[in-house]
Amino acid sequence: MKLSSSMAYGSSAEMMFGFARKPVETKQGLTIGGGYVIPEIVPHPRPGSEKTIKTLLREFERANFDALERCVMVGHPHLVVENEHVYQMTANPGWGGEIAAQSVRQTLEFKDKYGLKSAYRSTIADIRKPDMVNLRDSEPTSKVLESFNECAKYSDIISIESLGGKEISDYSLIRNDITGLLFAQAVLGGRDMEWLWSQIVKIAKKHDCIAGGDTDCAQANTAMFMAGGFLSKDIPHTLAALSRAISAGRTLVAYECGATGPGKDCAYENPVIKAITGVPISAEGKTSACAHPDLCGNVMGAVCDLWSNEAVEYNNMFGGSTSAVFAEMLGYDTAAMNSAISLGYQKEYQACLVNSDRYRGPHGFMLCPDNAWLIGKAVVDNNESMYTRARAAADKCGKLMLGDPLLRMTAFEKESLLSYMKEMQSLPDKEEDFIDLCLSKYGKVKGFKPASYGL
Amino acid sequence: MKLSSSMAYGSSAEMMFGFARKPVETKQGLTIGGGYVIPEIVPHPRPGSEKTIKTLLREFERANFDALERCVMVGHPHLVVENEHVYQMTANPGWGGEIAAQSVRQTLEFKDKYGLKSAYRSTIADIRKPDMVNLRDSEPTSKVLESFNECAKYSDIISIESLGGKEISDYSLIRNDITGLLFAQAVLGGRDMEWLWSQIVKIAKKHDCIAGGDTDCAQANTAMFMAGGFLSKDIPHTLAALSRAISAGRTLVAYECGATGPGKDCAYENPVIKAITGVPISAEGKTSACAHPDLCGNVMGAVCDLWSNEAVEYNNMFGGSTSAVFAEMLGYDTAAMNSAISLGYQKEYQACLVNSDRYRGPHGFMLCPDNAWLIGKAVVDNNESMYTRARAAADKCGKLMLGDPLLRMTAFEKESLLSYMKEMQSLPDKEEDFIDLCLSKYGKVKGFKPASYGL
Amino acid sequence: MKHSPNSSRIFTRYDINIEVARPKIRDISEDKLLQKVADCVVKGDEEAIESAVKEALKTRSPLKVTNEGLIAGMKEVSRLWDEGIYFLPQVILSSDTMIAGIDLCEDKMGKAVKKKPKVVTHTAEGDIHDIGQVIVNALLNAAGFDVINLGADVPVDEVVEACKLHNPVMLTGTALMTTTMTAFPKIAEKLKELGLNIPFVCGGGAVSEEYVTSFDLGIWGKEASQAPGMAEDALNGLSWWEMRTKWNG
Amino acid sequence: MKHSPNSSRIFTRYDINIEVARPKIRDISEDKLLQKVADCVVKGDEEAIESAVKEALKTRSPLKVTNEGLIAGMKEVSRLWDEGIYFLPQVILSSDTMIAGIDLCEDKMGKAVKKKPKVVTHTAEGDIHDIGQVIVNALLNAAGFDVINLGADVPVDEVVEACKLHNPVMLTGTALMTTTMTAFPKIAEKLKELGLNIPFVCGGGAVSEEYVTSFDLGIWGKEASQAPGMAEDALNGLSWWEMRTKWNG
Ligand code: B12
Ligand code: B12
Repeated sequence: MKLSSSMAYGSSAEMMFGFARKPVETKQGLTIGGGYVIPEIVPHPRPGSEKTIKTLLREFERANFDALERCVMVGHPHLVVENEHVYQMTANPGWGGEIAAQSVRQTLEFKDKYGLKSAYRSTIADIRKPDMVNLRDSEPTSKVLESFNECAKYSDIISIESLGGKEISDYSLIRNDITGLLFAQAVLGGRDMEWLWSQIVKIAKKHDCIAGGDTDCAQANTAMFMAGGFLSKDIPHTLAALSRAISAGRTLVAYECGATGPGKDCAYENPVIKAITGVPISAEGKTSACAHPDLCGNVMGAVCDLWSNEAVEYNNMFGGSTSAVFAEMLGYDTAAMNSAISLGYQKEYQACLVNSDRYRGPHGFMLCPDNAWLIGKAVVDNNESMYTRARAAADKCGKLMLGDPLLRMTAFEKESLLSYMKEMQSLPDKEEDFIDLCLSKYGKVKGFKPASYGL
Repeated sequence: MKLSSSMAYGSSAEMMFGFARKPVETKQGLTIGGGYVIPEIVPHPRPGSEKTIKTLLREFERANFDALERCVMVGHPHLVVENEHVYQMTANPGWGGEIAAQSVRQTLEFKDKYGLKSAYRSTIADIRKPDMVNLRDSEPTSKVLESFNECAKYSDIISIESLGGKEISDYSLIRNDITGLLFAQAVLGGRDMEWLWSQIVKIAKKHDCIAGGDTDCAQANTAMFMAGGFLSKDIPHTLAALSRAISAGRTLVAYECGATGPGKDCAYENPVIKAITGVPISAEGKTSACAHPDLCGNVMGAVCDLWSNEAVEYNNMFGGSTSAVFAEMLGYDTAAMNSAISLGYQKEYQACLVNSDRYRGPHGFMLCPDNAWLIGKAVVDNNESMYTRARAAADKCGKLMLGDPLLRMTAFEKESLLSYMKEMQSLPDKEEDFIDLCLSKYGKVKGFKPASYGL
Repeated sequence: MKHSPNSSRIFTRYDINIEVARPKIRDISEDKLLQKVADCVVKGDEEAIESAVKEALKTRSPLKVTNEGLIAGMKEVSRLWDEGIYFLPQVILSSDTMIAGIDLCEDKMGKAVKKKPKVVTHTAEGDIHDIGQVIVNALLNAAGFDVINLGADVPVDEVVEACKLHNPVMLTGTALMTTTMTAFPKIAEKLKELGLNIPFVCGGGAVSEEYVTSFDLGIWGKEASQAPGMAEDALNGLSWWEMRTKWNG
Repeated sequence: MKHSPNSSRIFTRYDINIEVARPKIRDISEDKLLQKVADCVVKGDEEAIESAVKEALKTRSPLKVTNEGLIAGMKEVSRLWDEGIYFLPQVILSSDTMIAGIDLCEDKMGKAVKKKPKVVTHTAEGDIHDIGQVIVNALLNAAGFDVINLGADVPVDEVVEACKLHNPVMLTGTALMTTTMTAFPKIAEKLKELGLNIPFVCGGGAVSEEYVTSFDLGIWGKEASQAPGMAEDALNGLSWWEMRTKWNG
């Protein structure tokens, strides 16, 4: 696999929500990244409904129907419906397939009856627990691949949030250990992605389905979630920001294997991915508050192509089910963006989104298009190995944060950041040497099996 | 009482979100309408919690705390917390008072501990059922006034959504009867408002509290809700739009009695009110999808000063309680608007909001600042009586809708609108004559008591 | 303010996409006088119905005017509503008109027209949101049922008493607030204690299928337009359980 | 892109508003060698602890090094965490360091240091979200409890078996998914059947106070930092009911 060596955009000024260098077309004729932003709704089944395929089918039938119907009620022109698998849907690959078949039927019904254009994404659950199974050779592994096969038969888009490296990142994250994160995300995660995604892309091709992409949920998202808001004392935001910079190189592997986007949203690395690859991306921000708080609610809209709520449990609100309510809100968010495009005000609108969060915290800062582009540039300029590009990205991210006096940090955040920077400097330059170092440092972490990564 | 005779703004081009001609200052120093938009969160207690004052106190304690805390977590600089009374809180005026006292204490704690600026609004429930009691002289009436007194002791702002005229508007709405709506909303509603609001304003003055304002929830909001989305067959959207135009004159009475704003949001008449009076307004749109769908999710932000979710039941989501989640989302909506102001892009941003919904349907259309201003102008230019100004507003609204070919209507909608216009033309010019006509036409409607309105 | 030249990515006017052709109202009777009566009903013309009915009653029996004019006209209205051509106010006005006409016929007969069995309707205790119920009433009336309308904010015991008194084929409840819908299981409980296994259709914004199907007798009503069909089922002897299986799930 | 000159209406940096003064770390022992041991713990310096402890053990008893160096250092860490000065990784690293030090002392003594009673911790069956549990483990360890860590995705019966075997003063459970937290009442039920009325503290993102207080034995844990205080209560003989009254409601 060749590591990316160039940027899709000459500068961040060329990047805009709704526009991707390499748009992707769905079966019903939605062009993702083709000049407009599309809402992506993700309902989650209620507890209990996972017990049988019958109850799950019914639950998703309602949740997806409500979202589609609400779009017709309020006049939203398009929608992507994403269903993330719960454990049972991947553990029984037929289940995920049946649900995909039903859901695609629903989207077609709305097309025929009202003219609503929509698409369906299946996100397979990564049920390979790295600390318990061999990622490449286990019962869960074959279930995951089988699930992709079943879902690709029907779905417009297939995706996963793969877990490679999680056993080490879990360990490192709560130990302030940037070396461990580099190893977990870039070296282990990257290798697992390569192994997995080359197969996913083949499956997608076979069924004429779109290989959407991955996101570093297990690591960068976990880091951001733990860094939390201004009251959390779990981990420094600066560490989480570096973890996100590192994740870009990992997630990039999906596209290097042939995935075309739209990428998945939850680890927020996608602005960097878009800068490098030009594929359309899904992003989430304020309207995913139903799933978790974040400090970059608006800026995440700056270059998105799909706009997602991450996940909302199917439940009733005064205004209808959560699935309907969040589809309506996402649709209005995108309607304003698409108005901006239509009026020629997209630059001004983007500036408002960016300025809302640029200095709210490290995440909002590094995800501004200009900074995201620069981090992407560090990735492609240091493409000797998955390790080197990740370290360069983290280093660039740290320098950017330290270099802008308007980005204020608490003493603790800043001190932590300085110590990560120092630690990174002390690391070997070559991937082989780094791997040797890490195998000896993390060899004894509970559940870590180098063989899972071909090491 | 003198009926308004002039506009606060020379034209709609002067109207902007965050800016009101007559800003209002709260105890903690928030300036509503003073150059920035503030989120207004409205959590609603769960079923069961209304049983005792103890459980209600606990429920609101949590819900309000979660919203305040979330603002601190994600960095939102300001918040208005509104609690709408459930029946029990007004029926036992001490309850509403105790809850107000506790809530204001909470806002102060967040001010002291973190520097978050917030304010608290109590909205008293109008428990006077027009078809069962004399609005001016009954046990429920004294409870309502007592509740105002109790809450004004603590709250920053007091409000109500008063019900005068509802018995006739309920009857008329489902009978396509524009005459009945004019009578119910303008003549009856207006008279009840005058009686009620002159007292509320006195109570507010006594306690140095802000008399916020009213909204025609019982009539214009009911109409819009029933007109629903594009699939509803309950009542024509054009009728609902006229009902909203009519409501402006009704709601205006609060300010004519001395209320200062911020007005309440749920009947969406506030853009017209702001055009006439210059008081700051609360508005709701896409982020109140939790309470009901609407066809004007973005345009409602165009001239708002507070941005509200109308009502969300307190429940858990993956990302925290609904109260926290919606406070976060509202706060991001307003952060983008405030960025626009700070960048000098507010006009462009406003244009994006307006263009999202201008031709989505009759409501979005008539609530665009230009149209809202013109409807307001019809109100002040025809101020001989509450009736004449309401009829003029409805007539103006109808003409605007018929006059803009870009506003498409179904044949049924258009036909209905033409018939309302014809009917309005046939009505008497003088209020006395109109009242005579209506007393004979609606005298026998179940529960209608002219004496309740001093007729 | 600048206006957007193209809105196709911003919103879609589905209402216009799905607009149905102009309502073609069917002829109801070959008898001119009865056709005129039916016409008034279909148009919801409460002012004209009096003369039309009086005219017809001169030469036709009250029963014939009722069945072949008024009720036949209302059947056409139901069809137009079911097909999405008529809107609610049209149904309400037609129903008002039909009732006015029937009053005249009953005067003439000196006794009440035989209706379908009774249905008791109410809005829950503490709840004044009765528009849903008003719609249900109109549609049941239009379908010929004898509607016992208890109104809004009706105490649990009053609902139970009304059921004892009228022994309806069906009971309906409407609640728009999560804090008031709790009256429904209480009513169902008391009815069961009395051995009155009346199908109890509960609807209204706050009320979910899960909630209603969690207590005996309960059947969830999503749309007011289902009410007549449900009442027909009850009339045909379906038990609450069979009705639930048919309408919910 | 234009940048906003003033952000005071856009966001507030509360983290900076409430930033506390530089941590003043207290001296722990007048004994230089023990102070050095404690220092390593406070700093979470796992590399330096070995030599510090070995040095101290030359002249001080293992018990003294443990109690007045390692555990005393960890107490200071708990204080810094409680006061919002220390962040989680600092606590984890200190806890790792303390454990490494205790291992050395135990080697020297030839037997285990006496700890506080046992607490069993687990993450629910089907759930691999164990970070919350990892934090709980670290804090309980830090407070001197004997933590029996069952790990993540632990079947109901395995949890019950571990309670039978270890008879802990407290059991904890973590669940992040609404679909997995249903294991908790099952565990509680089985424990009660066995007459094991162990306070069962349940926490994790999905888990609400209402849910946990709806079954016997259950006490809701909001923050991992409550775990040591709760374990102390259990150790002092508070029943699950008394603990629930104290910590929830
Ligand atoms: C109109 C309205 C009012 C009007 C009511 C006028 C009236 N005569 O009904 C007024 C202004 C008076 C009002 C008052 C209040 N309201 Co109100 N109101 C509404 C609103 C906007 C629309 C409700 C409505 O009429 N819908 C249209 C009808 C047709 O729908 P429906 O009844 O659900 O019926 C449909 C189906 O459910 C079904 N159906 C219904 N019944 C049946 C029965 C059968 C047999 C079948 C088959 C089907 C069926 O058929 C219909 C469709 O075909 C809702 C908003 C919302 N999101 O629901 C709030 C809402 C219901 N109100 C609310 C509140 C809080 C109040 C007040 C307490 C406000 C206050 N603080 O004073 C008071 C309550 C007073 C009281 N004690 O009841 C909340 C309730 C929150 C909660 N706890 O659940 C809501 C949800 C608003 C919100 N988002 O916060 N309200
Ligand atoms: C990190 C994370 C992951 C990581 C987990 C890594 C790990 N080792 O734990 C990975 C990526 C592996 C993951 C996987 C999945 N995840 Co996940 N994940 C999260 C995320 C982002 C953060 C969770 C977290 O670690 N929080 C930080 C810890 C510290 O919080 P905590 O455990 O709640 O603990 C705090 C308190 O609760 C308390 N506490 C906890 N336990 C105890 C015990 C005691 C005694 C006490 C006193 C206190 C206490 O103390 C802590 C604070 O001090 C959440 C998002 C969210 N909104 O929660 C989603 C989330 C939990 N995941 C979710 C989902 C759906 C999944 C997947 C199914 C995704 C998929 N489709 O594959 C899989 C699940 C696999 C499985 N079978 O478990 C959903 C769950 C939805 C639901 N049904 O409830 C969430 C809510 C995301 C979302 N918004 O949709 N996830």
